[in-house]
Amino acid sequence: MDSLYDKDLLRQAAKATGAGKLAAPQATLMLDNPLCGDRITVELSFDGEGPERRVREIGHTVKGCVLCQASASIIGQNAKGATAASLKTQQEHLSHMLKKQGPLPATAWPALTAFEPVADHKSRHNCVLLPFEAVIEAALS
Amino acid sequence: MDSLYDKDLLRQAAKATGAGKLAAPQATLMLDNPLCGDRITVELSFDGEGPERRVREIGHTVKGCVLCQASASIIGQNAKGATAASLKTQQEHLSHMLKKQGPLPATAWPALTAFEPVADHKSRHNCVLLPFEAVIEAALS
Amino acid sequence: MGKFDPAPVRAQFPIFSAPLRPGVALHYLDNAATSQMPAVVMDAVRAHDATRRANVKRGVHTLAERATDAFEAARAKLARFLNAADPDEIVFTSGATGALNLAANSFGALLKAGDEVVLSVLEHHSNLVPWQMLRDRSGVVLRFLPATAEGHVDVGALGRTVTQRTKLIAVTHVSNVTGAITDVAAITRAAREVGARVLLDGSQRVSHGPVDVQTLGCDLYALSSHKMFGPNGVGALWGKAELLAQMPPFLGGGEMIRTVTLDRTTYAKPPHRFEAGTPPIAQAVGLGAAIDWMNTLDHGAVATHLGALTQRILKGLADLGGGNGRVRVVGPPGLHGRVPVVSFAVDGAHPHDICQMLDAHGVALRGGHHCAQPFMESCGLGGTTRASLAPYNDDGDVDALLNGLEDALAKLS
Amino acid sequence: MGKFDPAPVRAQFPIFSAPLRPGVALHYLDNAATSQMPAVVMDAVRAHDATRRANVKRGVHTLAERATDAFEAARAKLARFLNAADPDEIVFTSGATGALNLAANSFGALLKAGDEVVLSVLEHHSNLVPWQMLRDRSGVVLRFLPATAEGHVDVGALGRTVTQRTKLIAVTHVSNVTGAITDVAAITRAAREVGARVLLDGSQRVSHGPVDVQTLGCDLYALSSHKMFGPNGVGALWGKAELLAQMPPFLGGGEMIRTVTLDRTTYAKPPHRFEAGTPPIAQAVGLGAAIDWMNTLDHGAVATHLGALTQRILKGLADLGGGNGRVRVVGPPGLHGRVPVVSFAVDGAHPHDICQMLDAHGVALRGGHHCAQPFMESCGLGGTTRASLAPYNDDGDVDALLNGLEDALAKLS
Ligand SMILES: Cc1ncc(COP(=O)(O)O)c(C=O)c1O
Ligand SMILES: Cc1ncc(COP(=O)(O)O)c(C=O)c1O
Repeated sequence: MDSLYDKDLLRQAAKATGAGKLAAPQATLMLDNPLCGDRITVELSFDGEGPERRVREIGHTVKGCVLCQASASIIGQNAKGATAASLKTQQEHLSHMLKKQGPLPATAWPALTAFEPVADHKSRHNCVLLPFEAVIEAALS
Repeated sequence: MDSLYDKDLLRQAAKATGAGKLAAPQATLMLDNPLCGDRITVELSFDGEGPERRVREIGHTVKGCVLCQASASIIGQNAKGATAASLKTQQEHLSHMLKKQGPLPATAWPALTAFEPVADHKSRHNCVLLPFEAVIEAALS
Repeated sequence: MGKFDPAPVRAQFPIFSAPLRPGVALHYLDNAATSQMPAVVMDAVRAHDATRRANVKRGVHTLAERATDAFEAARAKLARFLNAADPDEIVFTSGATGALNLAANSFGALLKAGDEVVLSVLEHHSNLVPWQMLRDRSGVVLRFLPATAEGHVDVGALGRTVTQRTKLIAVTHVSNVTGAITDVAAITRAAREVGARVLLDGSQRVSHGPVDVQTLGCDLYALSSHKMFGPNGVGALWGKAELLAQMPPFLGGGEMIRTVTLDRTTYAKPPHRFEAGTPPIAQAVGLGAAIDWMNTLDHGAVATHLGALTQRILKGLADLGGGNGRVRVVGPPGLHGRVPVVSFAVDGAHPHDICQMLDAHGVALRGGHHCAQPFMESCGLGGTTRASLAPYNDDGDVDALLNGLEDALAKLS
Repeated sequence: MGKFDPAPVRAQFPIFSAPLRPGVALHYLDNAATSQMPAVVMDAVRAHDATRRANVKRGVHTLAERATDAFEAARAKLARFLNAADPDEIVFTSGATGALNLAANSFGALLKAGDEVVLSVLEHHSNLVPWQMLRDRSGVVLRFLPATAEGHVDVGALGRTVTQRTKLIAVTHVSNVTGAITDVAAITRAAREVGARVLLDGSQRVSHGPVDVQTLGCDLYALSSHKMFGPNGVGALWGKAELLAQMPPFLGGGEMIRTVTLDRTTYAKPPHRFEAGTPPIAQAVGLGAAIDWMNTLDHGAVATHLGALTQRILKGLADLGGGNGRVRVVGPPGLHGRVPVVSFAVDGAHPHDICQMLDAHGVALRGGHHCAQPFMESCGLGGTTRASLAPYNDDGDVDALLNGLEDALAKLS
């Protein structure tokens, strides 16, 4: 069947690491992709202040496709300790891999390789990128 | 060369029967065909009153193509004594011949046969019909 | 009415002559988005461009006369297809969206603040956004007919929605989401009582054979060529001559004028008043060829054939996952009052994942809000998956759909 | 730059493969109205429709992805042809008229009563009527640059026409009547002094090779595919990203929204904001193929070739009737500052008679006001006869033109 949906990716989506709400979020952000109806809400709490503050806890609620779910789950696994800037760097790695079909650099989160087959499907790029946009906007807010 | 411009028609146009202005017009009407820039001014005087009044004299000024000129000239030859209704009948004969490619009836002005080749050229129908519209509108005014 | 065999029809469509990908046949069930085009239509467009390409309406040379004749012949064909009183009641546009924007701007210019336009929540954005823009510009009030539980425009609500201030009821003839056919008689009756006009968005109706605007009793009818086996880039607005004559122009440009000076412009009669600039000539000629092609079909037999396929889809959806009710049809549950367009929602599976997984089986579906977000909201859905049929579809297409769905749902559980 | 041979180019155009009528070859000199289409463009459109026809932008199935890729690839080709900074600066429209109406409505929405828009008397109705409609709607003031005696936009009048209230100068890049090329540098200089934007109507320029909007320094550029060897039914508006981002949408419908509710709609980013409904997909793909085809030409060599033919026409016109001055060229007298489009007026002979008589010789010309009535009025002319050239034209076409004119003028004297 479609290589887009290999077992890893489906498992990643099912795992839904970080799904749920935080008790005391310091930032909350809802974003949707009107083209396909995907919607994600991200809640964050932080250590520190200002641009250097780091994600302490993350909670997300996804109403969306498997790609969006898997993307949120990977963020749930990796975002702890990240700054807005480092999240942005991960998004750029991912976006470059999708849009330019370039390889992921060694510094990218290893789990992002699950999205390599999405590069061929432009109409799905936004599904994968939406959770990154949401978490970055939340971290910057 | 193009059968549209046979000698008769060119002669008819050159003859320009009725061209010029009347000393004391009772009706004057200017009409133009913006698609090609043809413009005709018709002046009429009448015998009688009301719908039954008859054309006594006609004068026309044409700035237009040969087809329009020939049409005005034929009207100049034949309009004397005509009522608005009888002019309208001639226009209908002509229009039917052009649009339905039907024959001209015996009651049509014989000179109108000069326009038979125009039937094939829809874009030129209005050139021939414009002087009729103008003289009818003037007669009705 | 004989039994309909889709095979010879399918053979006329070049798209089916090669596999979609090596080893994967195309099962095209996205006809409501765009139908495929038969070779005769492609041939007609090419023949036009190869033997009589020219600009229309003003040229006196042979090619221009031939092009104009072909363009006007297409107008006459479409007029007959719609049973319009006169070819000059047909305005060629860039598509249904172009036609609906023309209506909202040009008919809209006849309305004043406080006048009401009745739409339905089922409208495609193309029959909603232009009216919202009109509202924002001119203070016209929009009122909405709800949808029934089965996805029809709810004509039961006409009584409380249509008022003495209603000037237009503009609704879809057939919903592009649910496939439900609108009860037009109820609409026109309600409109007549208050002297309102009726516009129908026929985009999803014209794929299924000739329409009779005179029997329907509407005033304006919008359609799109690419949904009726014709080329992209052309559509039409039909309007009653008497109404078109009252409507001011919308787009300005060449061919729609009578005289132009720097200060003042006077406009041509309909339809030319509404056809600014060079129209989509070759595309209109292609649409004419598509109508000729449609006229070769026995539409009753086609409807029976597609009804049987629709029935199989509806039953197959109900049986999926052992009939656990995970799949819900959004639209009429049976064949009554519908065209062969079936939308469904699957618990816990996103339409785009379903479409993507089905694509691996060669099945082309559409998933999402189908440009009908308000209806989706009213159903509490983010989107649906939609299968839509055309005469070339066959049992093999339905098999591929149902087998593919079985697989996909297993994965997405 | 080698010498250009039109024969192999001509051989690529199916229209020339058969006589116009038995025994009469086609001499197509109506290229400014619509240029002919090479077989490769027809092939590209057919290949699209036969192998990847689908609706674009939203579909996730293979055909939809292929169609979207092809459509976006066409956008990128056009962006390169215009040297746009980004493909997303290209908005596909139904044609140049569609592009100019978009500009007049969407850019026009940014203007308020008393703001001034400067046009020229040479404008095609498509770049005049939409601005008149804007004026009548919103109280924007229109001011006009006159034409020079040689048929150029008179940039000498900029000083007294452009004011501190000028928000836009919208003029033709090349006149469709006189063939004169506008001094764009003077226009942009005057605009910059008062902070005004510049729109160029490039309809008559794009037939003659790539354009560099960045060097030109304009803000908006309108064009039409059917004048650059591409299909009917598609055109484009290029706009600077920063400007497009400020412009509100014009047409409403599918594909141009971000979210829609019954009350409120938010819009997508450019270019999608301006592309409501199904765009002319196959036609845009055809335009891309036409650009590829144009890129195979040596435009310098073509210009030299067409310059030589133009020179022959100019001389031939002067010599007609023994050089009695009966024929007057309306436009630049020589090759300087013009494209190969020649308009002329003949004393005592109406353009339509001339065109009709020339048609008997197989020569396709255009006669009339060329959708530029204000310019005709300003010249005191009812119309002109126009011969316009393309790379496939050759000496035989010019011979047929001049011989035919000799005959016609003899008859029409
Ligand atoms: C200068 C100019 N502007 C605009 C147009 C209109 O373009 P379109 O044919 O795409 O409507 C034309 C041609 O008709 C033209 O020559
Ligand atoms: C009901 C309905 N209305 C309008 C449209 C828009 O038509 P077009 O594709 O011509 O823009 C569509 C299809 O997209 C439709 O299904």
